[in-house]
Amino acid sequence: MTATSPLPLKAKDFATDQEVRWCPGCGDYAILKAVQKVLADLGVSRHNTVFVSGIGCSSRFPYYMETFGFHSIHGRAPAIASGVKLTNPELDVWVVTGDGDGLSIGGNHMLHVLRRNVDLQILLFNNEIYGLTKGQASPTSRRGTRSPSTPFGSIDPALVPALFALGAGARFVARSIDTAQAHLAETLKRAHAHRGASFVEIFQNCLVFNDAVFEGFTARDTAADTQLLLEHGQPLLFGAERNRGLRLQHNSLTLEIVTVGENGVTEADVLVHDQTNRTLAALLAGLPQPAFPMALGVLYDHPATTYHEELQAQVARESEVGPPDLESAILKSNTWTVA
Amino acid sequence: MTATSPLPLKAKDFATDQEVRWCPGCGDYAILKAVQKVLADLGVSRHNTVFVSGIGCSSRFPYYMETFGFHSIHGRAPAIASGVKLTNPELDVWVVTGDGDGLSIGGNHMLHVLRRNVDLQILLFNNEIYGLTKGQASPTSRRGTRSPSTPFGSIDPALVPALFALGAGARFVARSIDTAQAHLAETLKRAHAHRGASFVEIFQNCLVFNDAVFEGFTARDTAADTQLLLEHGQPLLFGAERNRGLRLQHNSLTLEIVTVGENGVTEADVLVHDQTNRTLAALLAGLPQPAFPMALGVLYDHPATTYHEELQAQVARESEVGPPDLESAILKSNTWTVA
Amino acid sequence: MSPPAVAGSKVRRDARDAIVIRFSGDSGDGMQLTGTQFTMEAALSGSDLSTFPDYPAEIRAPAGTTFGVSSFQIHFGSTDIMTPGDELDVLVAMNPAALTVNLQDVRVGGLVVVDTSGFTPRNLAKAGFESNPLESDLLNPYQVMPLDIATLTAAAVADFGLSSKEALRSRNMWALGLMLWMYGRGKQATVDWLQKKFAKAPAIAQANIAALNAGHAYGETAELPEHLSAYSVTRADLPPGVYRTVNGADALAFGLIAGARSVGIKQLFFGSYPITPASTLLHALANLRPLGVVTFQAEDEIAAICSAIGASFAGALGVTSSSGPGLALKTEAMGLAVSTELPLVIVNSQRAGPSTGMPTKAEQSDLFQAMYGRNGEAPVIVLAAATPADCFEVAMEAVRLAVGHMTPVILLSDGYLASAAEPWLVPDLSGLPSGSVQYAQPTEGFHPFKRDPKSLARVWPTPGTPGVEHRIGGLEKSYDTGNISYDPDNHAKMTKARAEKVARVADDIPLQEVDVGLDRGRLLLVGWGSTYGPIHRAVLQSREDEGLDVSFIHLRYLNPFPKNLADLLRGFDRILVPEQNTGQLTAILRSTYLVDAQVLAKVTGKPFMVSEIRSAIRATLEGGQPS
Amino acid sequence: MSPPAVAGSKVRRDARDAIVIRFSGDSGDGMQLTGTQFTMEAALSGSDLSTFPDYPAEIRAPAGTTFGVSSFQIHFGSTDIMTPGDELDVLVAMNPAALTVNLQDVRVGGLVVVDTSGFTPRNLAKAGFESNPLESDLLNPYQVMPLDIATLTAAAVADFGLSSKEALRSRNMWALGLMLWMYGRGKQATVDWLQKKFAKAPAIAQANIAALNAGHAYGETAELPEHLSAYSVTRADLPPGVYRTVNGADALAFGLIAGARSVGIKQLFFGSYPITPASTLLHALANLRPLGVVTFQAEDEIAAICSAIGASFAGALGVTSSSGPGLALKTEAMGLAVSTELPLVIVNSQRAGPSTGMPTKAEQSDLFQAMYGRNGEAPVIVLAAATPADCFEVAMEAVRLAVGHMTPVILLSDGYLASAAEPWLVPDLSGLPSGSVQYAQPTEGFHPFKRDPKSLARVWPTPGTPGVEHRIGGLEKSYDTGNISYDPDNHAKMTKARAEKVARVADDIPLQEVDVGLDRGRLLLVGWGSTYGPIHRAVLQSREDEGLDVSFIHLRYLNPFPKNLADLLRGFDRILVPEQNTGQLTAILRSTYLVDAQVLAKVTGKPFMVSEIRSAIRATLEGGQPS
Ligand SMILES: Cc1ncc(C[n+]2csc(CCOP(=O)(O)OP(=O)(O)O)c2C)c(N)n1
Ligand SMILES: Cc1ncc(C[n+]2csc(CCOP(=O)(O)OP(=O)(O)O)c2C)c(N)n1
Ligand code: SF4
Ligand code: SF4
Ligand SMILES: [Mg+2]
Ligand SMILES: [Mg+2]
Repeated sequence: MTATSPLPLKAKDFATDQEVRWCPGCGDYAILKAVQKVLADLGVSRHNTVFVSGIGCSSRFPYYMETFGFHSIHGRAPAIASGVKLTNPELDVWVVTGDGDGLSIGGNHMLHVLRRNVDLQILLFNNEIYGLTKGQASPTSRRGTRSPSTPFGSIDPALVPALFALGAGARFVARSIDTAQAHLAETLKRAHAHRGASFVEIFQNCLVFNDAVFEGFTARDTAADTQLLLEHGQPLLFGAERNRGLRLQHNSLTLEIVTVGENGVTEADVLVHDQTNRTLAALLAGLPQPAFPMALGVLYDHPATTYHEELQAQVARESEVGPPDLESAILKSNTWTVA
Repeated sequence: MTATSPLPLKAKDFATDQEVRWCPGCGDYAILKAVQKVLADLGVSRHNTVFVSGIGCSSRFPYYMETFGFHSIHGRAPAIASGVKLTNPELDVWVVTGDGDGLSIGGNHMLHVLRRNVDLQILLFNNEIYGLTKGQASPTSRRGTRSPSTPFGSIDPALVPALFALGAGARFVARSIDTAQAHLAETLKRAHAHRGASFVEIFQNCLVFNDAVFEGFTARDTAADTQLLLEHGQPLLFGAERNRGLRLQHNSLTLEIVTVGENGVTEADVLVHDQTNRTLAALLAGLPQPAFPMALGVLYDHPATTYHEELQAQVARESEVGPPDLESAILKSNTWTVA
Repeated sequence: MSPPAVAGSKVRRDARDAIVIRFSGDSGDGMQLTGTQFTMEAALSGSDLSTFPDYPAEIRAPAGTTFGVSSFQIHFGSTDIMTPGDELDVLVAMNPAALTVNLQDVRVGGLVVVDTSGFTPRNLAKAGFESNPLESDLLNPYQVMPLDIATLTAAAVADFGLSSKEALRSRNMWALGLMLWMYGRGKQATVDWLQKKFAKAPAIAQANIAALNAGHAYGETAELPEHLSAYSVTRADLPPGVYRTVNGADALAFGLIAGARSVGIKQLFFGSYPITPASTLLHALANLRPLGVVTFQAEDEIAAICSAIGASFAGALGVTSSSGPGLALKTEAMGLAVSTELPLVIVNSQRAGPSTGMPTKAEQSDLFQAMYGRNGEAPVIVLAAATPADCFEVAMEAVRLAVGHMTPVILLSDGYLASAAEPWLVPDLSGLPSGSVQYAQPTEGFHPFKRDPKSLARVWPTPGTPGVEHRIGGLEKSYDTGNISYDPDNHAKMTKARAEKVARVADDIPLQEVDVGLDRGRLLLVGWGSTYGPIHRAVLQSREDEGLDVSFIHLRYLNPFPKNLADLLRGFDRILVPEQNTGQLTAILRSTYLVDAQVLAKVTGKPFMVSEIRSAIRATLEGGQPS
Repeated sequence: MSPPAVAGSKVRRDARDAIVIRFSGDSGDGMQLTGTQFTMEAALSGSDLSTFPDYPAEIRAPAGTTFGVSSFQIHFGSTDIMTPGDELDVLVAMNPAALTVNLQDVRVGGLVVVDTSGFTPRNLAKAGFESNPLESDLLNPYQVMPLDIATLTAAAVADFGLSSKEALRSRNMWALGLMLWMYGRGKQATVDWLQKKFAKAPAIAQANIAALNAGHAYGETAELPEHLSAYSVTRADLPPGVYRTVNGADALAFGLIAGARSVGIKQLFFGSYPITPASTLLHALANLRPLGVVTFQAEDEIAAICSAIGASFAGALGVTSSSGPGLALKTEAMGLAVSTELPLVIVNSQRAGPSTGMPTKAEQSDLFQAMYGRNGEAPVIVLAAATPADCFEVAMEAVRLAVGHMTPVILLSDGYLASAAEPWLVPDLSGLPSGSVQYAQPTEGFHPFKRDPKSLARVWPTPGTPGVEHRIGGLEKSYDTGNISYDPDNHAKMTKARAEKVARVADDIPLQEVDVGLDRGRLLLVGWGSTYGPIHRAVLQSREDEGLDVSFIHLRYLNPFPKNLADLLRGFDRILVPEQNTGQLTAILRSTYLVDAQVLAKVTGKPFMVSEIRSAIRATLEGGQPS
């Protein structure tokens, strides 16, 4: 997973010669930029890096990365990426998927790749809509979303990707925003550093079919009040003056917003972020919107042995007891000789 | 959903003339018995009751129920059941599935049927193994399970069905045990009473391929210490003397076992079960085993409008604005007359 | 019919029988809208017509690129218009990329209208031009009308206080106005439509209308060269009645609802998952829910078909719809529907494959999948629609056969049919049959696989009906009781019953008619699906213009085939099957009837041209005796 | 060869060429074990053999029921044994249900050994007997040996302190002992096996051995009637070498590994999801992981094939395996493998369909699905294995072709092949080719769809190799650069290239040989897959015993066909295709070669009997000239 190229690569070295075919202004551009920069910063090599995607606007991503890439079929990227990683664990494998690709048709593969803890970076571009097929509601679309397939408003409740991932057993769950370049880059680096499946939800604006749907917490002028930027070991504070915080209501096991310095509240009352606590992660993932700020950054990071590590260890053990070669496997039992 | 038959039906009225084809001693028999009894107790009619299943030992269930039944294909029961329910919301629709059927191949449908909150009772017979295909490891098999497909032990972490269901947005999550007839019957009645998707995990012993895997908490002699029987509004107490309880560690947001009357612990320190609190439900669902008792009963019951209710309401609204009949829909636009 | 007078126009108009125009520009230039509005105006002025929208896979490809070109072709006139036209009489090119992509399709002497405003060095480079083609010989074979439409539009909308970007958006309306003038079509419908569409943004509505009017006025007043004068296009001789334009997706939606109504089923359950080009049917039906339709956008194609199967089990008419990759995912569940013998309509809007292929291009390459793409012996009925309007009838037929024979029906459409439009004589719905479906009632010896002795269709018992409680599933069941059975002979009997049931549908469908020509002769063309138009015209022209001995039959019923098909095929020396695949129907005809059918394959993702088929007819007839 | 002496036996033995025994009892009675051990002993004593295990779908069906009957048939002897045998010489029936299910298959005069202990009124009723058949005329046509095996066993194991239930479990070993004695086979291998298997429960091991010995001794010492005396079965005339018995699943596992090795691929990646009867391959490979195999039990069939595709992309040999319903789910991803032109082996262990069908019964009804079951034009190589041992070679061949031609290969097996066993002359692995696969290296003008000019196979660049970074996917790509392309002519060219690439595989496979008979004549039988044995025998016997003019070819290569197939087919007046489906290969031959091939269909879930095929041969030859 280290660069073998003689020169450290720059962000632009990760760009291909293919014309980028997203709508002008699409949030995907910003994410592409961030990823190329992150790879350069990490000093990885092109030939040991693989991007695997499904189908959707977001899933065109691999075409624009001068690495190995597989633009596969709708929803199946986690399964394909698993095959890649288990075949060659030296590779740095990234999955790029959308809210439809990764959570609608591909929900089951997402579930199981997280459960198995295959060492992949999974970037879910959540624009709460099906972009490529022209704007139908997706599983993350808010109830009431009007779309060509739901002209009178969608009626199903939206899935919360981070809650789903935690329920699936994910050991790394994070969130960022397409245009928040620094935060996004930092979050991607954290995902890369995590051994095992890293699930990163990136709020991505689809300006054609779902413009400004994240405006509530992405608008720059109100960001301080609407974003809760998580840092391990730091109190859960937000607001322009960083004086608003989250406090645990012990009896009801819920969080409430308090203001430090008001009603006798001190910073000690504010919950401290513990990225290894799944219960806290779930509370933060599920903070009701827009009453609470949107929790961004690393919600959960609690590594465990990865699937390929387990596999390698096991095969090493098996090799001591198993057949040494094909011949002896074949001749192991039920044999006789005809002279 | 009420009986229209002249006489109240008995449990045996829900049995078919088909020979039951499970292994003698399989936990499925006990569940069958409990379900037949519950239907009789509820006074429902046979003709308004439908059982839909996938494929697996458990999924043979519908053949033994003298109601309508659909033994479908592997993993797809939630989707088929959704079609049944949305076509005729008067029907009382039950889904029977296994840990492989419902959580491996069928995980995505399970996810979305829970998210949509389609009004079904979903019974997941969890025997932590693939029974019908002769004993391979399933997604709920514990790590290290030796099976024909994992002769050296499975290496993937087990999914916790209740945590998964909560992450999917389920509004009713419960657990019971095949042989715990009274508890199981009560739990099924609660599931039936809940409007919306009810997810019930039933620990079911597969005596051929995974015998006694639940013995840790199902053995009668130790049950008092190994089972935490949940009741809404009641403290989380267990033990033969009901003096052991769960207390919240506020700082770490985790649960610990305390003994009432020891070290100054009083019953007031013990957390009270609140079936409408998802965070608590997740904590209970994920109690580490065997250090903690197994939480049984209704973990979460927090109703919301169901999918068909939303649908019916919406169609009623649409009917006021939409085309009154096919003719006017066709002639709504782009027409001209040739004389 | 005499050419209609154009109110108030001083212009002398040459008469034409039919004209092919293609509007082409960037995806963002509104070409689909422009084409659709021209279609509407042409239809309202009494033309027969056929359209062909062609747009990129990208939602909004980068401006100015060749892959971002979006086009809309319309063929309109007096004669039986059955294809969007082989060659263009007029190309409207809004930028250099549109010019380079489309020029080859313009007939020599045809008209090329160019918006010169887009011919910047940057755009020229993007389109691959090294120098400005307007200044080269490239356009010599054509009549060229270079116009700075951007500036003309800007002037026309100057009063409405729009940003220059917004103002530019009306360029398409200016071009539309000019074309409407040139072919003597009205523009009121477009004015009305703009007013409705931009009701909430009156400035935009006004600007668009002004641009439209300006383009129209330009034609009327500018001193256009004599040879670029206006034309009149003869009215089509259409039977009287109420017409509308309809595309395949809308026609399918109406047909499915009409079909359910005419067999007496109250509810249509449509389970689907979006996919190009099938989604338009989902969209169409989603707007028709008050008419007894439940549309359910499932999590994937498998859940989509399974929800529809569940609905059919519960007594609704289950329908599902997708394109090739989605159909592939549904195959396991189709087998379940075959095994449980439930009615189900499966619509496949085919697109170019394999795999993701070219999602916005049409192909007929899923016929094999429809016929054979399931595990085990799992026969289903297969139908195909020939034209957008035909989608209505085929959809009704699919419903009738699915319910009448208790079996899945696959209805093959394609990306071309789904979005192409044609005038449709709205049928008198009161004249449709009004059947009433027979759900099973408790009877002596009831079991769920009791069959109608004639059709072999099984009974349809539905949950909610007391006394017909039963269990079904995908395991083999006893012919005599419906219970699970692993008996060897029973399996053979059931396999045969399922096959025979579908085979007997042949008794319930019309005999095959000869579409053009005689029922015996030297050469027969056999078609299916959306190739109807070009084959029909080609055969007609080959007979009329060249006097060739060639006939044409077009198959709506692909499984089972009409009973007289064998006889028809045997009446010809040679059989040629134009298909947008490499020979799928051809193979089926060969194996079924042991006739030496040969394929005329086209797998470019584009519809056949009439001329291609005519050449093939000639070549085949010159090719000597069949071997 | 002379009959082998049975050590220490005083019994005179009549000689026989071949014998068919079926062990049959409750699923819990251990019949599969009994049969497997008998097979082993027969093989060790030098017999050729063929087996047919047949068990219920239920894991443990309720005791005593007919649907719970589990059987194991073995045909062994000196002649070329190619089928499990049409008729039984011996039936060992452990309970009334086994008797009722199997009696019809015993030849008149055959021996029926019955454990009378199970003939209780309750069991008789469960088996559908109104009275005890042992006391009726039912068994008159047979020789009957009623034995209270339960009591005999109980006596034999009395010393080991087992519960009576445990003791009863050894009944099968008693019966096995008797049969081994009767046919002069050894029993040491079974003794060894029991000792190993029950190493942790010595009492059980001892009891089983005692039961085995007791059954054997019973034959030796009991005063059996003269006509039930022991037989000797001539040794088979097998070529010298090391043998083992092998079933299809094991042979496939070995063949895949050998295949990867012989093309020089280090890692085999096997992505699968359990399904009957395919799971046995997963189990076999899971035990061979130290040999460079990764077995990955995926969450479903789609993930299984996709993980294998990912592995192939990364340079491993991706393999996936399933049965019909699982194959149906894989079809979309197969299209991706076709489009990305990656090597992939897809094993399908066919079972009776449609849908779930009869999971434990074999059928050949997925040929259409293999050939045509994908969206778009998506050709793949299709191979079929003929016998359990042939699975080894076909698996190697599948790997060779997949890698050599960069394409998915579907290998058709079935439930019968997967579990049936036969003696296998273990090949000399050192004699296998040891190729070394060529992964692409950076070269001038490298692109991922650069093709070998001869085979049209594309290059195989793998992640980890600097300089060959590239992107692939399911969209259409340019023939010349590998980048996405929607160009119409390019799509036609690529469609053709993919088809041509598979067609050219015909240059890389052997010509078709005639298996039995001449290369021209009155009647040709064409077979494929597991029907090999019965067709081969039937044709041989028809020629030898009846002097009929009939030949036989058996196809391993179903797509593309061997180049000389057309010629071979044309050499015969009539063509008959025995298939365990309703005519799938028949249809393909008809459309490909326009020959009037006719199907001999069998869809009972049971293998063909030699006699059925012989009758069909006779009927066809008597049926006059072909039309
Ligand atoms: C099997 C299959 N089903 C459906 C589609 C059509 N399809 C392509 S992308 C897509 C959804 C895209 O949504 P998302 O994953 O959110 O990506 P976005 O375009 O929003 O980035 C769908 C339904 C397909 N290509 N294949
Ligand atoms: C498409 C498909 N894949 C695989 C199978 C094989 N199969 C049948 S049941 C089953 C798993 C059963 O496990 P579970 O759902 O836990 O049910 P149990 O038998 O344990 O009750 C599998 C893999 C199938 N029938 N269909
Ligand atoms: S449709 Fe939306 S998501 Fe897709 S490229 Fe355009 S802006 Fe981006
Ligand atoms: S295999 Fe297991 S789950 Fe299946 S019937 Fe037998 S005991 Fe029950
Ligand atoms: Mg999206
Ligand atoms: Mg299970």
